[in-house]
Amino acid sequence: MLKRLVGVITVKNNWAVQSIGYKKYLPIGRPEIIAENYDRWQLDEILIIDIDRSKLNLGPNYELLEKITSKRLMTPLCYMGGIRSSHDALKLINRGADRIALDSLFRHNPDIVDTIADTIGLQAVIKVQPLIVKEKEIFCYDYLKQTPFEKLDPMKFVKRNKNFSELMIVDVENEGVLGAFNENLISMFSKSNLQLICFGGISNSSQVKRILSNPIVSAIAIGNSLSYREIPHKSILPQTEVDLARQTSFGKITRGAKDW
Amino acid sequence: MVTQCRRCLYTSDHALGIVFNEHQICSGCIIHEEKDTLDWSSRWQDLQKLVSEYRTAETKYDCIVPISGAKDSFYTLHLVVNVLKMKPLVLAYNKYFNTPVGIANLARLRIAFDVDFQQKNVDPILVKEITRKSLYAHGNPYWHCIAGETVFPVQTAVMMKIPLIIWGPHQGVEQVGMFSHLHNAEMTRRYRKDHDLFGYDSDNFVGPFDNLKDEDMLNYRYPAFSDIQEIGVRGIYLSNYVRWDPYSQHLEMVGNFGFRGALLSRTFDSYDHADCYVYSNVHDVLKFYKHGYSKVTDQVCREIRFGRISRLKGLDIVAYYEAQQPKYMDLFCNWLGVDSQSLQFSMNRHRNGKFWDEIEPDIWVNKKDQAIKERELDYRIPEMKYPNCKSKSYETNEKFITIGKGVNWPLQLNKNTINNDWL
Amino acid sequence: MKYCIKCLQPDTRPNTFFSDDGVCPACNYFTEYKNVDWNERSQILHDLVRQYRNPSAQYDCIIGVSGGKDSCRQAHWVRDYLKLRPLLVSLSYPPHQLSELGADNISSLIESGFDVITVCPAPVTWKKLMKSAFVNYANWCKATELALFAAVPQLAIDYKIPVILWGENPGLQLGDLGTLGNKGYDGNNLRNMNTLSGGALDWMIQEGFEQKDLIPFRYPSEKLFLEHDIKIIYLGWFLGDWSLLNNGSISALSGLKIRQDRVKYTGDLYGVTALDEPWVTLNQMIKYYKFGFGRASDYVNEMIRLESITRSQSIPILEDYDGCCSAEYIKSFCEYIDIPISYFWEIVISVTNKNLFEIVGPREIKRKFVIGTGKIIE
Amino acid sequence: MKSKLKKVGILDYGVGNIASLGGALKMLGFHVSIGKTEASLSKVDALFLPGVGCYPFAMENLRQMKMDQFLKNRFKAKDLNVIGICLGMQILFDYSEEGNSPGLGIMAGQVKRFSAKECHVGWNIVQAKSKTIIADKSAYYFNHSYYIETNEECVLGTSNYQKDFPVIVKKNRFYGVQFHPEKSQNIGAELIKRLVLEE
Repeated sequence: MLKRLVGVITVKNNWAVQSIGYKKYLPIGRPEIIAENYDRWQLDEILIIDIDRSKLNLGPNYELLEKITSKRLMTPLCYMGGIRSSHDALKLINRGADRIALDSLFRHNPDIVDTIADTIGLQAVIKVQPLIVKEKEIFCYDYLKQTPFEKLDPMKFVKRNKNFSELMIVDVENEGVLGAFNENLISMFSKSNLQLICFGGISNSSQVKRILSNPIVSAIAIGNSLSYREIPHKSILPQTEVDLARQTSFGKITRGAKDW
Repeated sequence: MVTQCRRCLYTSDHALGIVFNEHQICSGCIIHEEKDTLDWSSRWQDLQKLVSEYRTAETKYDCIVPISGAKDSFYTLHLVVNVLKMKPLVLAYNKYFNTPVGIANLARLRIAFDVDFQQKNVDPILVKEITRKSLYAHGNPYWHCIAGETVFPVQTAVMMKIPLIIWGPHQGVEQVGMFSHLHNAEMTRRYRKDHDLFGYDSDNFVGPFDNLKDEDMLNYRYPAFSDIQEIGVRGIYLSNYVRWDPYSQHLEMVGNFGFRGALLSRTFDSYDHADCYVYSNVHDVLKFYKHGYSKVTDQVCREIRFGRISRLKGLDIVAYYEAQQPKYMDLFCNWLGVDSQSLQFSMNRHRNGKFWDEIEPDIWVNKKDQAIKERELDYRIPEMKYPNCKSKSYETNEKFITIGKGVNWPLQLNKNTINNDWL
Repeated sequence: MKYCIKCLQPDTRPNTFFSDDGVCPACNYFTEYKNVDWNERSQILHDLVRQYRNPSAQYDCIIGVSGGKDSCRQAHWVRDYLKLRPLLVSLSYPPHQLSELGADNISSLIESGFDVITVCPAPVTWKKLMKSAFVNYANWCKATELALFAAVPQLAIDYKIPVILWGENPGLQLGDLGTLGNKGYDGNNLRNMNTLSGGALDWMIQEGFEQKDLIPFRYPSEKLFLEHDIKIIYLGWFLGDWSLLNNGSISALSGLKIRQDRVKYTGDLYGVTALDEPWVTLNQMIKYYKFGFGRASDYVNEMIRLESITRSQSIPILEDYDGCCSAEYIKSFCEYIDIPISYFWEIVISVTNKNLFEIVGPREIKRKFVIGTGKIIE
Repeated sequence: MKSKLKKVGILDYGVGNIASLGGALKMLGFHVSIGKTEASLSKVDALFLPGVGCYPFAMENLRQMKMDQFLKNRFKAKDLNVIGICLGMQILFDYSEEGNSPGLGIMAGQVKRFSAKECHVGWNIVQAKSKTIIADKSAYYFNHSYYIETNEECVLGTSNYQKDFPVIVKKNRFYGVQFHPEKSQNIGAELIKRLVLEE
């Protein structure tokens, strides 16, 4: 399975923020400048998460997407936040998002998710499932009400006809905590042949190596810690021959200002 | 709707972006608490371990230290040279808005720490062109200073293959708690474009309607990531490893190394920007027009958090200093070659409707200050002393200094004071 | 001591040898200079410019400047006539040594539209090197001069600007034959110039200086020059009127400020040399006591060659002003490197050429030779 | 081939990332016009069929807009390069399992689903035949859950996911790419320029 690194940008009232444990936030900067930087770093994919939209039922943040696409980035872009209908999804795709991610819509009206998958194709849909450990049991977590709501049953994700391409599991407790992602969450899904994206507390290379060695994990997503250093992904993700085939421009000394 | 922090004076309009928790305390104040909770001796050991990788026995510089004629340059160099015992190459970008005090501090700093020093002087004709564009498009006369200051060290690091750059404070952490100190946030190109340059780096200065060409902006271009990766350039901030308290640090530097400040008109803090005619005047007024607050608010919030000023008193201090007229506007006009009335016109175009009402054409009123005008403002801060800053030494010059001597010894040589009987 | 028969240059300058007919290399160069085909040289120059122009880089060439007469002229000529994009490098003295005049001149050079890197070695180390050089060799700039020469090639290598433009070829103009390259303008063995003497730093290491403190003083090795394809070109070779006085007046007319103290205190007839610091005058005086010719000699010899003054008219000028240096400069120098003035004179006397000079008192040295003939009068 | 400022069209048939494809083309210096009708796309030198969506929905839109016939005419006329991206490539073929709906039939072959409904998402390497428009061993961004089976010799390059399958095809002046060049950064930009400028 192809492995990749997704750069996450969490947005709160139009500012990119560090999110720690889904409740504490620190300001980082302008989302469009961070997206432009991820593109310049040539990350594999960019995921924008606007966390106010669903809470305030405002629908997708089209102005935010417009600010980002106006930078004319050539990196795959995925949007999450406030999507309520297939109309929203199609409009996002037209406005420059390549894929969309959903959480509460899967729970409240799965049939709307079916229509979305029909119009933009299930490969463009990611299901997001925040998880939390309580008394050694893993629960699904409702980030709107900030409480766990049901015990995790991995088989439940595959019983219904499939209307998403990848499942992003989020370790709520360890989000924003360096190198703390709870890898037991992955093994829960080992028999479900889903394609997993892991997010929340991933920041160092040994951790990434272990997680990506799981056959069902197709991607790791990193948010906060990508802002701590310059080109951090170069030390987190080992260079594969795919990177060489992508003609990334890194790793050679240029002749001077005119080549910068 | 604007929220204001309950502990300091910052509002949700802060230029760097700010977040409030459920008790309406801003992220800056929350992260500031770490200054009294972290174990700073173990932080210092982390720093020593980090820099030890870069301290070489070879005849090479161990690191690069960017400085200016004021801000935290003295204390940063004190830590790097005297305490960490490293051999730095010290770099500065010539802002051209230099005051006599700034030039004197630069000279004194080179001597006090006995450091090899290099300064970048970009063609001033081009610098004025860039200043006109940044004033016109962004209401900011200071773009070239910040752009140059933050890129020249990185360019030099890449060209001279000196991987480690040591900066003083991380402004994002100190003002709005952008990162925890424990995140050990490092220098990034994104932070520079996003916050130092408010979203506009050198590429955004060259457009179909501008008279600047690509070639003109080469001095401000950030090195390519391939260079940075190949040489392993990284910039660290001492404020992540040391309990950063600029006011007490400045007092220490005045005492030990003769750092000098200057009385400024729009702020009580005479140390931070004593080296620049423009930062606390033209630039400060424009910051007030665009963001609704001036540098004095940043400094008051800092001192509130350190407990030297009460929040209530802070309101009076800000109200008083924000209303003071800027000085040396004529010097800036002469330098740029513009008339002061015309400058004021182009500055007014950047008044932000959120904070300013244009009650009549070209007559502006600040929404905030109607209520404060009547009562007497208690803005004096007797308990905060600022030794070693005389305003007179600040005004001896009638134009910006490009390069200055910095020390007045030997005074009489070269002037025609030696028995010049040739007439 | 023998004088050149054409000018008043004695044969005591190191590394210089008179021709059989008793003419100094500078005069020979000057006579041969008269029938130079300047069109041919300007053709060579334009070929070089076309070859070395480097549009794919930020700068075409790099020039060492002090803000003085030579560099001010060079910088403007390279930019405005040759239409090259130069990066200027200015080695700046420590604050106490830099003169107000020097600061003003480098400022106006920058303000006339140049990118300039000012390189300032650590001031305290610089002062210690000055003292050590003066005490050991009675020549305070023996160490610090290395930084003047090393700054440009160091930056040329780091900034990847292979073409270095230099003013005068010491070999041709001043008679320092060690630097004569194969072509008149090729400066790549500038390293053999007397003051650089191969760029060795060993005497400083013996004096206890650390390698890491001497980084700005290390002249890049021949290997580095080849590795980075560094080329030094003397512009003086192409500028037919390149001289002390001509450069002085050209630069004066483009904003250069000159010295206001008189020749009685500096030995500098018109005050257009050594603008950026006060103590080169001192060194010129010591050069006079060592070799019998000082700053005033350089002036008059050039004026003799330019035929604006005759050899005999120059003799009284040298008798009055060669080797002059105001007591103020000596006082401030001693104060700066912290030695008693008496010790200063001890050192000067120790290096004074006793055949040419007589030690009259603890601080008084009298010339014994006749200027123009070199005859010694006891 | 002289690369004067080429005019490039994007067919808007209600499906596909118009904005990001248009943005990429503008950044590469092309003049871009987005249109739904033959008239609005008449004077272009190359035409892109974007492709994020599902097969039946796309084909239905094409038929209603009568642009299916327009494309077949262009295929016969060979008067411009037409480049189908992802879904835009798949509709050039005969038939797709997705909603078992017929395609344009310009190239022989059918579209099938990856087993276990897996999706081929991420960067993968292309094994290209020599001396074709695409560099061998170059990598691009993929994001699809259906692939093409054809034995026509129109295949210029293949990639491997569960099995080898065609990722770039060419017949007359019609091209199809299964990956998203407009989202493949440096190497994608180069390929787009060649696809447009190829005579």
